[in-house]
Amino acid sequence: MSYYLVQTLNALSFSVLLMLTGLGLSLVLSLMNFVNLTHGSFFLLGGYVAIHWIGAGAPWWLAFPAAFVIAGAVGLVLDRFPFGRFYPRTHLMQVLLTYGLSVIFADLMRWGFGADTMSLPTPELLRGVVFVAGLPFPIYRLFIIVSGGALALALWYAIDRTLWGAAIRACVIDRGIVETLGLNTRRIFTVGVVIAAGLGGLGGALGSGMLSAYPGLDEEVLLLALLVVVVGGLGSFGGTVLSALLLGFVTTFSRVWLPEFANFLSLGIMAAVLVIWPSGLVVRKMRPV
Amino acid sequence: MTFSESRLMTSTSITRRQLLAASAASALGLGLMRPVRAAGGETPIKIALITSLSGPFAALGESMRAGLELLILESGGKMGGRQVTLLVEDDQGKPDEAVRKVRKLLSQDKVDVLCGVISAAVALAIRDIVADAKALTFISIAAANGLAREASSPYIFRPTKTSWMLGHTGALWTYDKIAKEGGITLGSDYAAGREYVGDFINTYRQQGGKLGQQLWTPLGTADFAPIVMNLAALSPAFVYAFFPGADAVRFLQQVRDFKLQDKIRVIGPGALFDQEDVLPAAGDAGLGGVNTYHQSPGAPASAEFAALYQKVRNRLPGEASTSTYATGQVIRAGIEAVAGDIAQKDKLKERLLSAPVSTALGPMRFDSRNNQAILDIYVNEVRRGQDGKPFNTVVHTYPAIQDPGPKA
Amino acid sequence: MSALPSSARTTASVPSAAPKTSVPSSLQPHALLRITDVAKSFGASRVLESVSLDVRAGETLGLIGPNGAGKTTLFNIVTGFLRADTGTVLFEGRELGAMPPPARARLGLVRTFQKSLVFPTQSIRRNVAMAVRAQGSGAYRWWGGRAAHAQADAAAQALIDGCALAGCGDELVADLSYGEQRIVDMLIALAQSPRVLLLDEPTAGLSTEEAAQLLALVRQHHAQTAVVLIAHDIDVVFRECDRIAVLDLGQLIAVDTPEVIRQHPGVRAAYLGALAEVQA
Amino acid sequence: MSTGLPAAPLLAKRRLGDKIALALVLVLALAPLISGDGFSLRFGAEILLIGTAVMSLNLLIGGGGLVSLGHAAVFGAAGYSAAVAAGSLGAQLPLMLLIGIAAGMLIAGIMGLVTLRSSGLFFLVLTLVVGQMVWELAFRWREVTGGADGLRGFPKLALGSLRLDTPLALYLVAAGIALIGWMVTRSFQQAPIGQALAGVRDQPIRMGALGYQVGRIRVTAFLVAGAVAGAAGAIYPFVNQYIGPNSVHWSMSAALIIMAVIGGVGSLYGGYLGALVYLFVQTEVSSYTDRWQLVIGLIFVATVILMPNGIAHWLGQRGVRGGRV
Repeated sequence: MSYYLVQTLNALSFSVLLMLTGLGLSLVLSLMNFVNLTHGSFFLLGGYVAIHWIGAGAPWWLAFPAAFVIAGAVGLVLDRFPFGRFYPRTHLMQVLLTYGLSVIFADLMRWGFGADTMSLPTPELLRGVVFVAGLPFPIYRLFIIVSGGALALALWYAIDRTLWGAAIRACVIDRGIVETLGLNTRRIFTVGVVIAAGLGGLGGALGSGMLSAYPGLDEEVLLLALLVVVVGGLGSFGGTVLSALLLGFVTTFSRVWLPEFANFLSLGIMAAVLVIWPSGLVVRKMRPV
Repeated sequence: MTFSESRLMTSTSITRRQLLAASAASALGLGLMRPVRAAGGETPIKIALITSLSGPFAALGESMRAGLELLILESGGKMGGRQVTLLVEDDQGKPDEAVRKVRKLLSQDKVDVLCGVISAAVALAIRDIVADAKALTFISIAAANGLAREASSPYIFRPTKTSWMLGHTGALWTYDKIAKEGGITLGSDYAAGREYVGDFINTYRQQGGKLGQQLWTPLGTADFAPIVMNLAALSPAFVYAFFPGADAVRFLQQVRDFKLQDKIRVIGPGALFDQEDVLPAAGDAGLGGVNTYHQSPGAPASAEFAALYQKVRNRLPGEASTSTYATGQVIRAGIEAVAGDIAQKDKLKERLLSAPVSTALGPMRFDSRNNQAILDIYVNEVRRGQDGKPFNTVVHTYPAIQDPGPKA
Repeated sequence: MSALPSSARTTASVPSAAPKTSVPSSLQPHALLRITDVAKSFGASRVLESVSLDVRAGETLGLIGPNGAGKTTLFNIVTGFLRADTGTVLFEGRELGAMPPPARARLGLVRTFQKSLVFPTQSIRRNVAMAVRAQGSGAYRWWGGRAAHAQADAAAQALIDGCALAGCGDELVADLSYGEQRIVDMLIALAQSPRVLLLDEPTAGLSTEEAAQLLALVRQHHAQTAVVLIAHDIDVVFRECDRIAVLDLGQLIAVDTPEVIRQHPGVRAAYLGALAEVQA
Repeated sequence: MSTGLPAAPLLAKRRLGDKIALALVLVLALAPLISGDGFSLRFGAEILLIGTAVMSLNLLIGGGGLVSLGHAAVFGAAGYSAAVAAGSLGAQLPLMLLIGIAAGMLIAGIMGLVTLRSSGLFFLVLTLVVGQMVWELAFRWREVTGGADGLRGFPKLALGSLRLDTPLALYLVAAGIALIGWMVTRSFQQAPIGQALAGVRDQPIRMGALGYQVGRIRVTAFLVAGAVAGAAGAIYPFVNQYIGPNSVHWSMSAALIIMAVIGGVGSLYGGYLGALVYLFVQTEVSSYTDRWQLVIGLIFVATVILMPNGIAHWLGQRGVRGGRV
């Protein structure tokens, strides 16, 4: 029994990790209708930043804000050029642009940070275990579950419950109306991209404690994030959380019972979801024409 | 021999970029693309290193290049009295791309010697091409058993291990020193993992050992926790495991995170605890691990190379750098035997088959049946080194391990 | 014709031609399209509440109502783009059930959309030919496509030459004005040989002159088809339509001739009243 | 363009540009024949085969707005089927083509059916997932596919007793497939069915209202694209006597999309130009710099920003201007 409890916790921590990978992507997609495939690069960048930050001896808890700020700064630069002129374009053009950029970033990071696998020097405080019904469970995983959960709540609150979130949502529906209210839509989009990039970096900083950081992680994360966000349905933040939980639990428990077929099962279930619900798990109901 | 770091930085061997500039200049001058003539009036010997500078094995590729450049530099840029040109080609870890590169090297660059190759898939993919062209080829990393067996070829040498050599010795050591039953295996579910683990199981059973479950996980597993929990639940006497690169780091760290590092003995082929590729990232999570490998920075044979490498790259060498350096030593020995006349392939081959070459991996003989190196295999245990960091310490040596070869 | 009972607003709406309602549709030559008790909700909001309506062969039926009354949703249900929660749609006495939009279109239930959905990168003729081919057996043809193209192009050309765009068949639709694109949009619909033509605000955004052109085009083809017209321009509806149905908040509050509707108290209250005030 | 279609001014412009780009493609296609060395011919054969796959993908993307991130699975599955079949049945050219086309149509047909109701990003991700399932199969079904190591050592391509394993023979076979594939794809695009596909791309809702069965059109397009890609895929293993799981991996699908975009999404032979640029940069530039990925990324991003319609279209515009001056 306690065995399944811990495996459930494992599934939960992996789900939260998946959610963390998807947060930034989900934000720009659901709020600004912008597909940002450089998201995996932000994630890896955040991981590298955190690793070097702690490696340099700076206070560990500042590594996460540092990753947020640096990734966000890159987001700000990208927003100036070339993202800005692609906000009103089709998804296809956005996919192409940002995928191309992610290829460039992957190479730049390999150049700058080297090709070696690196792992986060986790602080002593987070390195221990707690005993769950007699079985050990790493504190770092609890840390990820708690901080990921808190982040998700904060985002949900900011988007659904604050004026700022309402403004961004309104931008997507009708930029003109928002501008007549005296808000600068261009600036709102900038803020959205910067926060999304920062979230990518923050996710990477947290995730590098579990995943390590190495060239190619950006692409793996991008794939998972895209899967999670798209299967969740582009309309809502709740969908992303739901599909992260689905993918996390399916993957974890297929590893428990059928480790050889873990990938196949996860892919199969995601495909089935998209076949049954072609617009993802959570869809805004709309009149078709 | 000592080298100053600055010299290494400034004057590596002639690289392709310089070659390009030179050929462009000669093309302008003569209106033709012709091979560069070195100062001595002779065309240089062209050695091509096929490795991954992008893709999943990029870190290994950089180490390999560093290892080979070091050897060429150490040889004064010459082998058998002739200048040596090194061409490095990126295969991205993709067989399709490697095949393209090899054809280009043979057909356009007209290289004399091919070496390198990390992935077994790449090695097998280029096998027919180099065999058809009768091109001298030295495989530095790829361990696929098949290349010592049905896919061996008269001009393909492998101055490195086969999967069997590591799996087999791993089983001998485990059976003798660790446990005769109650162990399990856990492998990355692709060709290399299947070979290492399969060879381990065969020998272990032949010895009379009894094994429990065999677990497989997909290549590129992000979260090992569910499997680690299964390990905890099974609490086996040992686990024989194989994962490459980042997977190895994650596995070892997650075993540590769940506080199982002291409870479960982890044994594997050397790549699981590679000194350069895995241990720096895995850190203390690697401590206590046992592996069988043809390479160890602590082995006497590689002491000199290890010191040199550490001076140049500020890190201890792992398999990739050492094996490629050793490959260079083998190539050099062959070229010296023909005094630089690389066209005498059979004489060169005869030299390598007739007497051992002294390399950073130890004395290396070649099996005349399949050109496969016969090597000492070290049993390394990861302990704290002099600087307190994890270090592959040699605890035993199985001398002259020979792959069963074509008859297997 | 008498005014509707005052309870019409609250009860299920009553088809206008009261004496005919009890006769089975098969025996009723006039009810080409019969909508019975159709209801539709999106989540919590009820868009249509039990609407029943007949469309008779050869007539022009106006469908009016304030924004959000459910007019377009009714079109979507009739043409199969949405499934009704309850209720039935009969076309020529045949229950359409779950029949998808393409099959309904091939029966002759043809519609336009609020936006003009044309093929901007192609010529006018190819736009219209696309609709012509959809009718015949050549729609999905690969081999022998040349003949199918030639036939469709000829038919398309005939349609184009009968309207204000005569002689412009080769022009790219993207190069046309908004009004002209509206005409192309209508030509596409007419090329589908409609039995019932459902027009969703075809004149919106057009000048009076352009609107007149467009409606003239519809009238040319009126002999073969019944027309259901959604329009916000009340003058147009009252001029063009034989009967007018009024939707408000998902309920059909009246169906009758323009004269009767003009006097209808419920309608005035719900719709015309407000409008009359504005006009006054 | 001789099906009684209108000769609008814009089409005339495009025709001139088309001719210039087409001439360029032909010149490039002839170049390896003149140089004649083994590597160039084989490399040329690869470009032609992969270019054919890109062209078939272009039928989906450019013709139907269906951005598939699983097209390598179609191409690679055909290659695997041909290589496996060659092992037991011999590598006769017509047989290989037949098997490759069948396999390509099977995978593409499954993809088309599965994605019937999807569009946009959902379509992209669903094709990615289905493609990765094919990859898993190729990677895991070791007994048949050779697993991670891939397949080698199967018989060499032949036609009757004529051996087709020389670089020149392979190049000619590839060129033949490219030519026939191009003709098939072009005739499809110009036929009513191709017009209907373009209609689905531009106005999917209107197409339904016109009475077209959108699903049937999409699946047909998938089948045709699968057949063309399958024919090219069937020959691909014989160029290097090797096929591995990389050729079905999603990163190959992404590369195919990149090639399609560089070449020009609307244009069929743009696929060949895109394949040429991509493979050339990948194989040649990487010999001189470790930063070749940076180069290809920059080329790609510059293409997307500066000439979003691709090289073929851009060339066409140059051509028109040049012609007028």
